[in-house]
Amino acid sequence: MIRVLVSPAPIDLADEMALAGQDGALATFTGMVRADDGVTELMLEHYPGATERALTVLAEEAVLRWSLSGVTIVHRVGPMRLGDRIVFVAASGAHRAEALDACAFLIDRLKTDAPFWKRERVGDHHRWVEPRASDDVSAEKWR
Amino acid sequence: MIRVLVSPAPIDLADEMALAGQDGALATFTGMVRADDGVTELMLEHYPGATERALTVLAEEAVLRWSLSGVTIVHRVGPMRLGDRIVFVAASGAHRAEALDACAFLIDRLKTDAPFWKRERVGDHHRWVEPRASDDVSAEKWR
Amino acid sequence: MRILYFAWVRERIGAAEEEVEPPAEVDTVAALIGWLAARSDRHAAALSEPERLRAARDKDFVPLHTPIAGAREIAIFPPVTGG
Amino acid sequence: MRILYFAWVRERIGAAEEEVEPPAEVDTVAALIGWLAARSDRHAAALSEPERLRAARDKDFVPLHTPIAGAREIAIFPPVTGG
Repeated sequence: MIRVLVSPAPIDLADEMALAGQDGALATFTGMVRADDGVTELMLEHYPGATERALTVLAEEAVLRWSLSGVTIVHRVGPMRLGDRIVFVAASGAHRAEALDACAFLIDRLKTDAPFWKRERVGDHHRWVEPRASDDVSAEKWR
Repeated sequence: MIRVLVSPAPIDLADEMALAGQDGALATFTGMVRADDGVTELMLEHYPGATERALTVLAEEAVLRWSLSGVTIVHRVGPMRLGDRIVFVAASGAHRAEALDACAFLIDRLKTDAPFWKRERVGDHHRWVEPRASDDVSAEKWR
Repeated sequence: MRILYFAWVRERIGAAEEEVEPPAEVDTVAALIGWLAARSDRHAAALSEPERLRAARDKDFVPLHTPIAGAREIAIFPPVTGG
Repeated sequence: MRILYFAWVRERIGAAEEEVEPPAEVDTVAALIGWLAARSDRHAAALSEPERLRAARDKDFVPLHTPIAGAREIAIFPPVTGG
């Protein structure tokens, strides 16, 4: 089962964990807004339609590469505050190594393959987050 | 912050996820009872005192190896039914690669380094689960 | 042809989308970016460094040398930073 | 000295623990297992294959050649299967 959701609503972890699967092994990753260098707010912009398509392609690739019973990708968009959850990915299956690898794959590739852009607010200013070379390296591992 | 809990109570994922950290990146692994070959019930035996000590040593090793703000290891003991959560581990920190690696380390090493024994019920019989060579291989990766 | 802009590309241009009809010699995404950059100072400010830009053709991510013939929608944006 | 048994070792012996006073020549965990195996048929059934057994000395996991002098508690059990 593949679940892909892009929404401005807060991510409910209890709901998502319950939906993500009951098949022996469940690996998850949650990304949250943190206070880097005085950041007080985060805005997530995305490309409606293309985002959902990119995330679905990613989930399908995980299902092809590993033996999984479920893949979840939930990404929040719009304004967020410190501590808010930005992204939740989960992979479930019969075996822990496959769930763990698939989970790392999902978040590494989501960082480079899905059309999201982060804008940080610091005091009265805002700035667009620069992509990090280390994200490309992490995504490249899986190609 | 290190949280180690060994208890017969069901594992509450929402509580554990909330306790596990709000520091940017949170990786978790959940193991559940699955219906292998007609298994209807699982009994988890452990070595009180030694178990908590082994899990604390493991959590401390993770904190030494990676830059983490939180490590959680919760393991249920006693009788369990299909779908029940057996174990929940979590690692949180500023960077996703460290959280993901630490989470995999925790569950791989827990499998070989903590005194738990699984007994399965199949129909009217029960059998002790045999250790798997693949678990030793996974744990060895981290040494 | 519908052009979409995202993130700082959108902010510098001051618009999220526009309809254009590029001439036939504008045949790739890269050529389209050069042609769009000439439309106004704001376009120039957003599009003058194509090496900082990425693109999608009808919602598929594509290299800048991709042909645009037949495309209904081209999106132009900075490298992504989600997750 | 307190001896603890777990899992199928406990089941075969029919007891979770016992107090014993092994003689001085029983100086390692391996020697202790051999000595305990001679106590009854049930002990023999549980302890006759030391290669299938693991041990802890005062709650620390140790190899079977570890000395037992000074130990208050020795636990004997099969390889672990948690997680």
